[in-house]
Amino acid sequence: MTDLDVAAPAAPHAAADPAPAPRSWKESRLLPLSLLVVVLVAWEGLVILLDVPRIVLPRPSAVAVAMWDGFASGLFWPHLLVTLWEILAGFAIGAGVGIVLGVLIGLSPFMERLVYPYVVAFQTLPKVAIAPIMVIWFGYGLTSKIIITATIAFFPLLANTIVGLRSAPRDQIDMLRACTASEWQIFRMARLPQALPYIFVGLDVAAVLSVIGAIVGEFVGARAGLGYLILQMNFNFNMAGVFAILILLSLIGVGLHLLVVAIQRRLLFWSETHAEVTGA
Amino acid sequence: MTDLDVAAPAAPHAAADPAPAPRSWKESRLLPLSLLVVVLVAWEGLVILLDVPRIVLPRPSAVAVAMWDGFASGLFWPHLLVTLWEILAGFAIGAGVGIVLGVLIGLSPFMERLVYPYVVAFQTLPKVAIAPIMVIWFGYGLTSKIIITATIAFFPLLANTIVGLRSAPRDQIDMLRACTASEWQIFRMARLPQALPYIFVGLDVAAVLSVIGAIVGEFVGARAGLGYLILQMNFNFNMAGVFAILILLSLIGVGLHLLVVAIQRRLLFWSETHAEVTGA
Amino acid sequence: MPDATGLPAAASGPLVRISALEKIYATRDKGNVHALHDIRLDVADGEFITIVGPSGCGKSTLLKILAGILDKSAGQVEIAGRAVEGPNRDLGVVFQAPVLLPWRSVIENVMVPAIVQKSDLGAARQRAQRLLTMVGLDGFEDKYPRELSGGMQQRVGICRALVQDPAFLLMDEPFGALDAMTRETMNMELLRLWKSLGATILLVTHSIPEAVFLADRVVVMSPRPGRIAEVIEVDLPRPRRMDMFNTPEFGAHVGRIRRHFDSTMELD
Amino acid sequence: MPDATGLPAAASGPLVRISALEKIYATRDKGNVHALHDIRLDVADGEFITIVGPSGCGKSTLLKILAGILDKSAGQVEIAGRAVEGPNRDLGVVFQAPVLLPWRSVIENVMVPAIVQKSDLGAARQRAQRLLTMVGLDGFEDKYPRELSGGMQQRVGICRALVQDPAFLLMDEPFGALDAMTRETMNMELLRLWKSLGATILLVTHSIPEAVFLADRVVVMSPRPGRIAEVIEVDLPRPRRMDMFNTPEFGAHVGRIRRHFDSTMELD
Amino acid sequence: QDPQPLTIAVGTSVLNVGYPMLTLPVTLGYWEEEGYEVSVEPVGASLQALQQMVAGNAAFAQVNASVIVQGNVVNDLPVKVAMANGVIDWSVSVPADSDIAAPQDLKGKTIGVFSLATGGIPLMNSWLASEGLDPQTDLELIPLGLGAAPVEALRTGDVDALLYWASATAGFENAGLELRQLASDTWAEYPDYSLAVMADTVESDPDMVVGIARGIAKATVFALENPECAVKLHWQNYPETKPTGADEETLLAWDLNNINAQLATLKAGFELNGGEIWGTVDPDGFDRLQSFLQETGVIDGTVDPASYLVEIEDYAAQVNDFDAEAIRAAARDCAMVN
Ligand SMILES: Nc1ncnc2c1ncn2[C@@H]1O[C@H](COP(=O)(O)OP(=O)(O)OP(=O)(O)O)[C@@H](O)[C@H]1O
Ligand SMILES: Nc1ncnc2c1ncn2[C@@H]1O[C@H](COP(=O)(O)OP(=O)(O)OP(=O)(O)O)[C@@H](O)[C@H]1O
Ligand SMILES: [Mg+2]
Ligand SMILES: [Mg+2]
Repeated sequence: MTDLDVAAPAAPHAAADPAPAPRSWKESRLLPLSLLVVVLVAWEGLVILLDVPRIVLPRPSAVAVAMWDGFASGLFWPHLLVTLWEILAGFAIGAGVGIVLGVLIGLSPFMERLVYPYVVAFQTLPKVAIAPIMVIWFGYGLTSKIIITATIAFFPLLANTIVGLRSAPRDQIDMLRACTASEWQIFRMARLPQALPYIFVGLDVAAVLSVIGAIVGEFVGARAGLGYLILQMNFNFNMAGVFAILILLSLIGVGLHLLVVAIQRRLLFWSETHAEVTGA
Repeated sequence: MTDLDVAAPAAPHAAADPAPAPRSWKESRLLPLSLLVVVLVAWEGLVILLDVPRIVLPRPSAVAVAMWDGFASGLFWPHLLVTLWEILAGFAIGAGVGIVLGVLIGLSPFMERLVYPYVVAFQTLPKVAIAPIMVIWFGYGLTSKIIITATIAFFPLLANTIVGLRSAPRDQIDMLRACTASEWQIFRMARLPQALPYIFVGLDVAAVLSVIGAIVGEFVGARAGLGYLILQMNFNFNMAGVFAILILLSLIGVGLHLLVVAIQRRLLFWSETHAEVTGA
Repeated sequence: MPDATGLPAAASGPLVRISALEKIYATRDKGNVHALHDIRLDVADGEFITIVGPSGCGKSTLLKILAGILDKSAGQVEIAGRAVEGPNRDLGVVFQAPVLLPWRSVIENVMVPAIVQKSDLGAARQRAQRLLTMVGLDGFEDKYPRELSGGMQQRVGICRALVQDPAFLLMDEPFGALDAMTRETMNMELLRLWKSLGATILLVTHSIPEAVFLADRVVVMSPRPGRIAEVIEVDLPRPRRMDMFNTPEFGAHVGRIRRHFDSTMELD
Repeated sequence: MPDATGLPAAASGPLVRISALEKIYATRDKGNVHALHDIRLDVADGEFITIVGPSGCGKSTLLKILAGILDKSAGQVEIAGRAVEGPNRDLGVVFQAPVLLPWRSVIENVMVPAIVQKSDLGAARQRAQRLLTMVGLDGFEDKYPRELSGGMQQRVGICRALVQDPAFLLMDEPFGALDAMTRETMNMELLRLWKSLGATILLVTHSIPEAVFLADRVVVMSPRPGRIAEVIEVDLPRPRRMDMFNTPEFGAHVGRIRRHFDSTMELD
Repeated sequence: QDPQPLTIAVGTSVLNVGYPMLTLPVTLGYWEEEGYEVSVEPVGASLQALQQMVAGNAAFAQVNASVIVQGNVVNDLPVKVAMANGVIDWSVSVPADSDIAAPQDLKGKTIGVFSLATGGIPLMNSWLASEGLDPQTDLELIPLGLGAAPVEALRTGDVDALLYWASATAGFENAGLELRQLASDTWAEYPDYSLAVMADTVESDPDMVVGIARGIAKATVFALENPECAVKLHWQNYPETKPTGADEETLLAWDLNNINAQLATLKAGFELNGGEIWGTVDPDGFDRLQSFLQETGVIDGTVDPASYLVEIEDYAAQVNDFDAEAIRAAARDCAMVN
């Protein structure tokens, strides 16, 4: 049982590859990080070489200093918390509404024909243009930003949920129907699990959009938050600071993405993608 | 062969329902349109009743007049064409890049680990914030707006393509592998068709986002286009005109959506969703 | 007044009454498929009917219409005096493909009808466990469908159909993926269950001896459009025993059915 | 030097050589499944081997490893003197489930191996058409898989395995969903093809008579972990004819195989 | 007695050091003394600020004077001017070493603007037209927004001049441009940044209008007396607005540049409206402005210029009712900066 394939003369590379070194290197987090280093070094080098004015593109080293200063001075913290709260609340509300509306529409082609075009129409309205109305309705505080974020985040979930719910194989639905399952039971037992991969893509896209949404909301008018800080620093031509915040936003986005991936791993264990793959 | 189920005494509703009237009503486009009428009448009524200042929310009748004037005077046409071009070109480029990158990443978990976090990070950068840099790099003309649009549109396609490509059932891939199919052939014959429903959701979301993207790009600095016209009309306090353009944008979004749906219908004929559904 | 099967009996007459049933599938290439033509069949309460017929003759179509998951094109189908409008609680269905839910473990898959019909889940779990043991799957309760072999998946599907002790069983080639011995044991188990439940069974099979061995009547179908070629009364005594396979009466029935295949069709 | 099968023959020795093969599946609940244990088997070029064994004993696993689409856990598997590292052009595989591509019509599905292997598509289409006619599916070329019955789908899968005239055929219960008569005709067709192609065939079946009728040797497997219980040489003369089913030699082989099922396993 | 909460919507997206008349009253507690708890909300631009006020979301709106005119003329909104804080301070900036010295030199040049829908364009167009140019054909305009784009565009020569308001221009200089300004003498005769209020607010709570205006007046006096103290106070209360990336002295110099640009406007505004009593609004200024806007086609018609004034008896006197000298002393002292 333990004798390995040592006799394969016609396939020397199989035997010549005993140590899984290159694979573990690939699989480690090292490579992406080293890519980051390469990008940063290239960026710094190009800025110096081409003599790019720092007002256009600051050097990564300057950005790092700005980042450090921002946190060390305590300046970033309250704004980070405000924006984080807007993002998370907006994401949660948008995702929730998107999924629920997606379920309603996905289960009823009638609802789809009735409502979906209006949703698309609403969705294409530039949020910047309707932001004043949001402020009038929801006030100057965080609520209006959260709602702007939610209205941006909800559409990918809506669209993905609808299609995901419809992707359930007909024979599974027939099987459940034959057991006299109600539409609701079919939804719970077949459509929803089947829709999960779609819903997770939607969450991934929505995560990214909610970061953008919160910032757009703050651009329109705010007294705190990272978007407000960007405007402020832009006004002061503090490009290194702007980039530090942009990087902070990216990290928030990547963090949300990793969160979505982690939840997905737990829920989609049965998915075939995780099955073993042949070495061929 | 033509004798219908007329004898079902235990299920009277089946016999009592001979005319398919309610169904054809549902299926017609009348209901969504009548919903539109209801919404418009309610809007007009509310504006009058609550005495909402027209600087905040103009009446639909005023918006309709503004729309008519805009087209009759020829004012809208050139701007419409500019924005339409930005949207379509940005959508096409963004979708194309998103799909191609999605294929590269989707076929290689290694690429995913290497590149995807950076894509997410890039994507969370608020486009409004980097738009000025785009303008500096790509000029003041349409190119920068098209590129802004493309960067917004591409992510849903990327995310959906990646997951779609991975959703191909293992037994289909095994079957093709057993025929000595190359990864590229497996991609073409199984992964891509299987990914199509995902890709179409991505296109739907991207369509909506590219309308927003073009307008955001124009807000940052443009000499033509509907976004520019919005600024102009805002400047002139022509809120009815602003809303007319917003509605125009929504119609563009809905049009793109319908286009995506139409292509999808043609390509996904084999999908089970279109199979007949039992009347039970 | 409900009878022993739990299904309210029609005031008089058979449990299942099919008359002038037609099914035409519309297909993409416009070449409609006439799958069933003028099907007429009555099934008495408690009867065991087997259906044989060449591949593609409409057996699964017929079962799906009876299960209420496929619309008929014309004709009448009644169960217990009611026109079939949709699925029925007293029905258990074994599908031709196993159709398991990949995100549920084996035992959770077996329990699906109990969950759907809001039965006592503790009792259902016990029944599911007993059925899994019966079909030789003890120890696999907590595996997931993709970890099972083809035959094992099919057996899970059989357990699922049986978990609610249905009064009326529709079985579409339930034992097709099983080896000969398992199949024989399953046949005996099925007969035992049929007896103890007093159920009515419609079973599609490709094995003519199996069809004869199990049935009160064997329905022989012929293809395109699917019609009933003959209904053969099997007058072998009950309970059936393995050694009956070698009796001349058995052989006569098998021979009579085989003739249909030889004459009406070449390969199809 | 390539021999008649198209596969380069090992300098000396059998076409397929399996020794000390082990397969252990890791499953989610940590209860690993030991699917194959110490499998040793040599298959000569041009031989027709059938494999029987109870459901879940590892037959499909063995075929998948031979097809190069599943990794073994230990042991050696060689085809034509080369360790199996992946799929092989000269292989045709019939899977237990039909595995058709839903977005391709029937004939396009049959042609998949020809497309993958960049054969002359015109000729391949003709071959595909001929094979479809052979299995009784003429007229269904342009339908889509979901418009077919279970048995029809299985026949499409068989045609697909045959379309490239493979020198080595792996068939996993290819006739399981077919009615008795179609099955017999297919058996005869397969023997004819085998003869004319000079192919080597490994075929899994649940029908012991079928196993005996087709094979040069019958491999009998026993379950958990799957082992080879016995390899039975079938010395019936070739060409085989239907009437051989009733000879005493045939019965003796069948009986000997059945004993394995009776003794080694109860229901499983 | 609890202070009464109210909101001022400001037509800007950044409340930086350039709004001392609105931020200092909060910092120094002037409005609290009047009995009001004021939140100053940046809401984007003047139109949005007006919308918020019209919708009842804010009691006051700090907006461009042209927006007040448009609200009255185009939208029949009874918007009054509670404080005329500033004058139009736009200019055409060219690099210090540019050969553009007079408006005629702009012929054939490219000019960077914030957007093509911005108040400076009609101003410039009518100025150039009066100097004999045809603004439609003789120049090219490029919208650049704020921030790096205009600075880079001018530095690289993509544009030959920038048409912006004073504090934006100060920012460009902070960013390293050496600029020279061209402007029409008449522009400073038009009122600009103003505190607007709805007529029914004036009617229902005149004391509030007076109180808020008085706070603004006091803050303006304070800032004019000691701009450096105003900057430091601003940094103290709004730490995120403090620029970074240079030594403290440079930072202060930058923000002094900013605030001085605004203060010059405030001062000019004060002088335009009499220059003696805070709170006086000269209807003639609004009359000139609305005539100009009508000539340039921004509005279509005019209203009685007197209708821009708040109808409160002795309004200016009430607003002016504070000890300006004490405030100047406190400003010189600047004790509240720690
Ligand atoms: N992907 C998998 N993961 C885990 N276990 C598996 C997997 N595939 C098969 N098994 C297990 O391996 C054993 C052998 O399976 P295999 O499919 O080879 O059986 P088989 O002989 O083909 O059975 P059948 O006749 O029912 O098709 C079974 O016990 C099954 O549970
Ligand atoms: N969804 C469908 N759309 C179109 N045609 C269909 C569909 N399902 C079945 N058919 C056609 O109807 C006929 C009968 O199919 P059915 O599945 O009932 O056959 P069957 O008797 O069960 O065959 P098998 O023994 O192969 O399972 C076949 O010719 C098939 O092509
Ligand atoms: Mg069938
Ligand atoms: Mg198998």
